[in-house]
Amino acid sequence: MTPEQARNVIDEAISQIAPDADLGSLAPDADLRDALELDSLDFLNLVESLSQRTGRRIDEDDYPQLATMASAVKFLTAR
Amino acid sequence: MTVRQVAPDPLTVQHRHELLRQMLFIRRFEEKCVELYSAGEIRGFVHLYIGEEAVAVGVNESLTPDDNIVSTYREHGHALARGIPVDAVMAEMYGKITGCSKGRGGSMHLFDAGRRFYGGNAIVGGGLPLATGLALADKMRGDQRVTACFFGDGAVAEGEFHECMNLAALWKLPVLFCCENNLYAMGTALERAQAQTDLALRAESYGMTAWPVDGMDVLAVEQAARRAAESVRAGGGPHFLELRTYRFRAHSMYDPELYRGKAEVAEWRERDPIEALAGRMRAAGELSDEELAAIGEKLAAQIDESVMLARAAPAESVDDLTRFVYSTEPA
Amino acid sequence: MPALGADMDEGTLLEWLVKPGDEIRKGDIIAVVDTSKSAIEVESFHTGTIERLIVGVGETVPVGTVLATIAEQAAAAAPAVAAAPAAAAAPAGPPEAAGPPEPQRARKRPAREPAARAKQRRQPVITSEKAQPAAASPLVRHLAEELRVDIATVQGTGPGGTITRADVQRAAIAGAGVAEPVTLPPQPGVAVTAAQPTPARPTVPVTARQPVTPLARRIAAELGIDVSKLTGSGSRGAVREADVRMAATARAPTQAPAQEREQAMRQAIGRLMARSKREIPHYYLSNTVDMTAAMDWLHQRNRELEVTERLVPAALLLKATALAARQVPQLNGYWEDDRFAPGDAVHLGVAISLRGGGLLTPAIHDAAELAPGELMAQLRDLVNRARGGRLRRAELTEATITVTNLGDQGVESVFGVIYPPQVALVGIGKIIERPVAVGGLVGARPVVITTLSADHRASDGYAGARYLAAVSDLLQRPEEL
Amino acid sequence: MTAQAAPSRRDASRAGKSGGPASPAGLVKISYREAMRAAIREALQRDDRVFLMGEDVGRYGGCFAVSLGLLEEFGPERIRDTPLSESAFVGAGIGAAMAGMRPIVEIMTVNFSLLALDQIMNNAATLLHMSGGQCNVPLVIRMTTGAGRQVAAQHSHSLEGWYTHIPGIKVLAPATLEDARGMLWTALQDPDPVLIFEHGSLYGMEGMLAADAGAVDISSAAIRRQGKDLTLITYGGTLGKALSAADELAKDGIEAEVIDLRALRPLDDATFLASVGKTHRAVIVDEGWRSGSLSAEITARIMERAFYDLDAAVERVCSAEVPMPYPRHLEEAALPQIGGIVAAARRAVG
Repeated sequence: MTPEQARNVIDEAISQIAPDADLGSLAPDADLRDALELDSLDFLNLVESLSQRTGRRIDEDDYPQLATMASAVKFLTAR
Repeated sequence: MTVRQVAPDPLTVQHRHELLRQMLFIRRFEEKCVELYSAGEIRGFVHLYIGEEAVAVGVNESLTPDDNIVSTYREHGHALARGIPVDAVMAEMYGKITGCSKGRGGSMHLFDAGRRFYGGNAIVGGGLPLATGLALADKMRGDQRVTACFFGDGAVAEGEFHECMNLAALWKLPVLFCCENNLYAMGTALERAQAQTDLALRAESYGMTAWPVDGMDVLAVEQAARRAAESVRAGGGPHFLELRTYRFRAHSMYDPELYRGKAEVAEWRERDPIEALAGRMRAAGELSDEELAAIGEKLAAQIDESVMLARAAPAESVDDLTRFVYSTEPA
Repeated sequence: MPALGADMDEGTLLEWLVKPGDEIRKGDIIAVVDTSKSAIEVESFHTGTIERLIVGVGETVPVGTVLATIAEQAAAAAPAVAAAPAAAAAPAGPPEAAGPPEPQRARKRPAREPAARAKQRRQPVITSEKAQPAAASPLVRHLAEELRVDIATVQGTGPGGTITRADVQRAAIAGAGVAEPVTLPPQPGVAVTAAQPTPARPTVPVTARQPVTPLARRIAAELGIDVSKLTGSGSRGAVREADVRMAATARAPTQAPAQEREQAMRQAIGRLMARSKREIPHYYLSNTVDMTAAMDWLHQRNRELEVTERLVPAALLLKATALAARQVPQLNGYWEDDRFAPGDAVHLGVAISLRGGGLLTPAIHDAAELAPGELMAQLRDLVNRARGGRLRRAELTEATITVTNLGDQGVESVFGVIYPPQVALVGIGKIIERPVAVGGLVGARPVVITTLSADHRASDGYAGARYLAAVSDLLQRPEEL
Repeated sequence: MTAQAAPSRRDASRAGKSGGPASPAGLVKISYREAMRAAIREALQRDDRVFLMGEDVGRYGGCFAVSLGLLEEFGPERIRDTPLSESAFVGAGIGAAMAGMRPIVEIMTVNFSLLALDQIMNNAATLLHMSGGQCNVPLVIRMTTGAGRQVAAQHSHSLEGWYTHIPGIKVLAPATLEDARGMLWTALQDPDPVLIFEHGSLYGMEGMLAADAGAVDISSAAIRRQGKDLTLITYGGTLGKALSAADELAKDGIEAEVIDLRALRPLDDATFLASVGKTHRAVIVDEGWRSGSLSAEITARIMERAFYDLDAAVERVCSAEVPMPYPRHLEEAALPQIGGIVAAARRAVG
């Protein structure tokens, strides 16, 4: 999976959970939860959506790597 | 022409004792019904047979267990003479599930398919077409069976009487029409309901053998019924017996009885069928007062026991309300 | 009193034919009873001697009442049955008009009760002992009844002292012997005439009710559409399914702008919070809870679970708060008309913030009964539906205690405002690492600050403290939640 | 009174050669009358307890020629002409059934059944219950019903609704060739009394029927035409008119689902309730008078159990509440017609 594809997958997942989120102005290293006001349930929905879209299992131990957009892209392309 | 019983006396003493016992049994049962009805323990409409016992007992002697009986709402005597256990009849009066109709029919709708007792019927004349049909089935299958159909003088005024007499005669059906002419259709005397009051004569006009019979003499009734039943069984077509009898009590439990005088009732009481037979047996040395008393006590005890059983018996569960509306419960 | 017919429920004793001490045999006639049909002789079913006559002549008593007692000699164990009438009816007293024969002739009539036979309420037979009642024709009796005049007090001026219409009218006007206040027409003094003007029927103000078909009503409820604002295209202008669906699709773009909706919600929350502060004497408690056991158990569980089944810490916290509410019922219920009404179960209100702003607190029913997994599923469903505007009315109104989980927004401790008429609000802060001394050794351990706002009218600090302690204790054994 | 051949009504089966023995798996052209006759003949052949009884069913061949030829084939013992004594011969049918026979009693028309109503209601329908389950009455009563032949008021009644009021009996309305051919045998196996109403206008209806057509079920309704916009519920003589109305509505793109009740008691309401759940609109066509009619009962059940599926009031097309007039133009005005059904459907669809 290329970084470009990863980015699209993440954008889609986020817009599904927070349709009003302004992805354009999101800094790559900004903490997703704070910037997008995601509570723990939103974040769980995000993880679920990402693992559905990529078909890969994401465990709780991987959560820290999804903290920012940049780290999330790296995580998805690394595997 | 009234059939008189003729000597020599072919019936054994033992048989006459049995006739007496059966009539007394019906009398005591009906008297107990009066008592229970007044106490409010049995309800609805109850029509008593007191005074007509000779008809039920006499006619039943002419039938076999395989013959059919269709009765009316004045049916306790017919049911007991036919052999339906007194416990089952009494339980039915109490509307209990141990009744011969599971408590659902009551006094006017006693049924016992096993004994081919195809019920009382609360519609005057309602049973005549059923009897005609039962006989039709037997005739079509060639079964040597007699269908005895009881009805009162009131039914003679119903269209169904005319239709069934004609149909039975037309198709020569094995029906023994037993008309219990007790002179009153509830409050209407026969002469105020029928232009022609000789009912046997009326019956003959349909082309069937018809005899008037002294309905207060059980031996006369038995003899006439035997001759008629044998002729019917032998394919002689339907026969009609006009059994001239009298009810000593009201049409049903109580009514003003303003339609008849007390003198008339007293006059007919003189010919009480039980006293008539008992008197003849006493005169012939066949019956002692002690024997009569003993029979009475035994019957009274049997009836009291049936009351106890009926009181204690369970009622049908309300959950079964819709059972037997159709043979198979609708899906 | 014997039952003498299927439709008889009472009878009047006309005559005793025996007196105490008389010897009687079964079948003897001992009395005469009057029914709605005729006078009938009463027969005894027992042989014995009359002890006492209980019911007197002229008395009307229900069927089954004991008329007299008989000392029995005969051993007959017949049930103690009241005397019963004999066969023939003796016409005692004035010959009765031939009452309608009891309709036993069941031709064309079902075996049940005879058809509605006019129940003639007959006058009791007049005998020497009873006082002569004032003679008044039924018409006059009727008028007296209508004008509420007590006929017994009216002086009859007719022939032989009979009471005439005029007598009754005079009594009504003069008010003499008027049984109760008569609402006569306003013009006093005007002769009371039979043809009173019937008061005009009040015309019910009929609002033009908008007809809506049942299907339309059902779908409108599901889509949260207010049908009263729609114009119907159906027959007689009825709102139909199509109208509702059109309004639903049209709602998104042209629906009231978000600010307007959010502003309306703001007002609603504001009013509620103001009332809470005004009426409820809040007291506040807080407690730090060691979450080590809970978090370890959670991580271990989540490792085995698919993402769709995974639990968030909130699930355990909510379950603990619900179980604790069951253990301390004074905090679970409502304060209404000055007294505390305990909730029938723990319906846990969960404060859910909406993305565009605003707050809803739907309830999870019987939260104490749910396993964490179920609670988690219901929580996710509730949150998704809350944010989609598809909550059911019942869910929004039946919470018995509410918990607010603002810790998610990074706040350490929350002292919330109680939602009337509830009597408690539980706050849950953020789970954070804190240096904690355990057995003398200090280590970094995950902790959370739980707070309680409670209504001092319904409970005291002691109950509140026991509640928070229960929450903490429950969280030390997560596997039992 | 003679039966006029009704205009040939569409029939679901395909074309085939007419009359005579059909090719084994093939179809045979047959009339409703002949289908019912074949059913009676089959029953008489297969079960010697079966016999036919009624006015002029033998030598005359049946008032509507249904039993033509059966007397010659089965003899006077099993094809019994009766005197004009409805109460006696219907009661005799009940008695014979109680004794174990399987009678088919033909009452010439529903109009004369009123003379036997006491036997049907107080004996046939009631004996089993009153006797605590001892007396079964395995009887079939057939009667012609309905109007449309200018025979005026006393010969034109549609009283199926009365009989559907009585617990203890079953009521059928065969409207197609399959049902005319197949309902009788199933009814004869039923231990309880079954009434079969044959609409007078159907006797002459012709169409194709499977040569080996046999017994059919007598407890469920049938969907004669699929549709999604409204549900047309009817039975017996008005099925043809309902199908024609559906054709006319289809021209305007309105797809009507036509339900033939087949069994009027017990009523298979599940089928029409499911249909109303889909179409949200119902029109009932019932030749009875509207007050207290079968259509009233169906409307009540829809209101009770499909209320929230209704997007329009239930419409009913019934006979005018008048004694049936003799002149043709008045009779047609009084009876439910295709135009009336279409208008009601348009009101429902709106």
